[in-house]
Amino acid sequence: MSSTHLTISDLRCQPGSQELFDGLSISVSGGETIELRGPNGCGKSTLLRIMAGLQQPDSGDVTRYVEPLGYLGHKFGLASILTVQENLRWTSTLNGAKFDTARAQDLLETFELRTATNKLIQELSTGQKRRCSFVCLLIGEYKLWLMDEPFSSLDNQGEELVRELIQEHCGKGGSAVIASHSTSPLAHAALVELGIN
Amino acid sequence: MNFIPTWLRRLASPQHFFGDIKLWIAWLYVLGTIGFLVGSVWGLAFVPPERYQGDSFRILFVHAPIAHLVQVIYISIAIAGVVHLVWKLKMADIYMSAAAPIGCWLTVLALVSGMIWGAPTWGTAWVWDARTVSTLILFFLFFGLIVLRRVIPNPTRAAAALSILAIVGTINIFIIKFSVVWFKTLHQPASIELFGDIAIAPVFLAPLFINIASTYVLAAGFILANMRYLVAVRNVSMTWNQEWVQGRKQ
Amino acid sequence: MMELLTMDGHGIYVWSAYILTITVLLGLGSYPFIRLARFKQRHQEDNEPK
Amino acid sequence: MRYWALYRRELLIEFRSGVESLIPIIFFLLVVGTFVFTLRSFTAGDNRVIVSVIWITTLFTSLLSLDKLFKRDHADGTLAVAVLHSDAITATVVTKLVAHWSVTGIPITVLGPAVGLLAGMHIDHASMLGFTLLIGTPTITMLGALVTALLVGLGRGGELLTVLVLPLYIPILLFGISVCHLHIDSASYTSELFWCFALLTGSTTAIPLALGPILKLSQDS
Repeated sequence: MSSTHLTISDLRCQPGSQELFDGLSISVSGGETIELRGPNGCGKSTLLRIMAGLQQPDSGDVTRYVEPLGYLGHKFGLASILTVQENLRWTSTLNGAKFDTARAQDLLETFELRTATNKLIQELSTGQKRRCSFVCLLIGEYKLWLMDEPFSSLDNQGEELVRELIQEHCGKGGSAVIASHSTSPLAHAALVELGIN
Repeated sequence: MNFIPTWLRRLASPQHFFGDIKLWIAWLYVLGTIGFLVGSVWGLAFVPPERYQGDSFRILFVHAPIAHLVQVIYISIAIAGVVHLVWKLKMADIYMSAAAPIGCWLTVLALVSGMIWGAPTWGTAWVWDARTVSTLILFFLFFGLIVLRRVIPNPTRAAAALSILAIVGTINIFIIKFSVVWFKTLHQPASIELFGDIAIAPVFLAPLFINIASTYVLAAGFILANMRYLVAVRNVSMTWNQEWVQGRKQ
Repeated sequence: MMELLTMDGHGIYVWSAYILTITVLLGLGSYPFIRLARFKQRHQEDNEPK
Repeated sequence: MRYWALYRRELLIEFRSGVESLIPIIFFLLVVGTFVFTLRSFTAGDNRVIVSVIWITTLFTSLLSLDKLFKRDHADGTLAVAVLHSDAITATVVTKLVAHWSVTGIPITVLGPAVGLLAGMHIDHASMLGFTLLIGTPTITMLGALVTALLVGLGRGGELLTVLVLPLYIPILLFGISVCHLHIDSASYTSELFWCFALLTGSTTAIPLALGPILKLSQDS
């Protein structure tokens, strides 16, 4: 159950003249939720990108035991001139899985996107796009979720839904690393404070 | 990697490189300058005029070594690129950045001195043949490397991009060189071929080889001096660098 | 001596090529040192007020 | 299956963008047309000029279309998602390139000789031109994609791409044109054709494999 999903050891990152972190070590195991906290510019997004492998640290090792990773960044990762359904289909294609229409419909129902199934992404509101990117994350069956400000542009109901989903995901042996400004931390989340130095 | 001698391994660290390389640069500059002066004076004054080209062939003593050198510099950048991609060696990245502008200027020099030679010899300053074309392309490739270095803010990414462009560019240059066979041209066939017949009268060889050797030495000195500058710039925050800036250390 | 300068009418080409080569080599050789000296000076100025 | 699905996605995006994806082809026709019209006293008796014009315009057209090859995907974040699926990245890249070639390379391969015929080329010469374009356009797409990938996310436009890519296009341009010219002169063109094929196989095998890591690195900015 508590298999290791990702470890980083002795990470140093210094983009430009300002040092973000030095000697940072974190290990993420199945069932764990880690919340990164700290002021703006302390390197939360950078750390998530380094974990995902989208950015290279100056030194230190990142080992990923589960791949692919589910990454939710500031951009939604949805092709704007494709429909919701086509984007979901693309995600499952990348994972080499067969597209499960029934499950997709269920998830869209949960996120109140049922009516938007055949709408183009560019026709959706920002909140709806955010919801859609969560559906992609779920369709992708990723073990480890890396989420950068997942609650931004969501309404209270949506935020509640996402909190529940993260809890459920980690309850089933998945793990999540979340960067967030939210005043109320996630239940059961281990907090990592950044930006002390 | 025990087969690498200690002095060479020391050079991989920026601090030691910055200190150690100074003496090397001095020697390379001195040797190169002496060699180049000897070769040039010899070529100018102590060699009889060539049968067909008269006195203008004396330009070849400065043109041919440079034209040869720039190709070697480009290939060396590609080799540094491979080294950088495989071993992530920071010095390989610095080498690429240091050598590209020098290669670029020398390519311009090779093109212009070639034109000065061509004007009296061919009766035209420019001929579209494979060797002039490949040198011209080489200039664009060098220019591309410099531009690429400048536009990519992230140093890791810039180094990787530079490596890839240098490697692809080298393949490109080789293909263009091979295509010489299919271009009927005015250019004399390559005069000195490695392990082949030497088509130049022996009397001209001495100054030519002296100049080839000394331009190699000079270019090595230039590149190392440029590397030293880049090493200083990229390690601004290091203690040793600060000490050097404050004048506490030579 | 004149012969060396004019070289049968080719002198202008030969000498311009040599002068050009030497100029470029001098420039390339000195530029790294000029840049390094400028860099050092700039950082000395940066550090002085402290 | 995966390749087919990914390829369909790329084509779908091309078709959805509508008229916009036709711009390169229109550009091609416009430039070739202008050249043939202004040079008609030269092209009238000489097919070689038309061949050169069409080949060079092909290069410029590719520059125009390559600029947006990864731009859209980078802007909406789908490129990051694709890069994270490292076992599928080669499939993604290959389908993207094939799709790009389908909407620019194939039309040019067809339209090039057609325009040549209209400009007065002999049918034999025009078909040889079509054949060299068929070999040449994939090579052009590959080389262009390589450099485009190096520039992803820099927010720099075409002028940079032009300076970096055009020197790399020179070999395929020279050999492609040589084959056509030798064919027009009724001379032997086998060795040039061999080089065209060598460039085709070399670029289509090596570059798709290199693009994955390059695109991954391009996320780092």
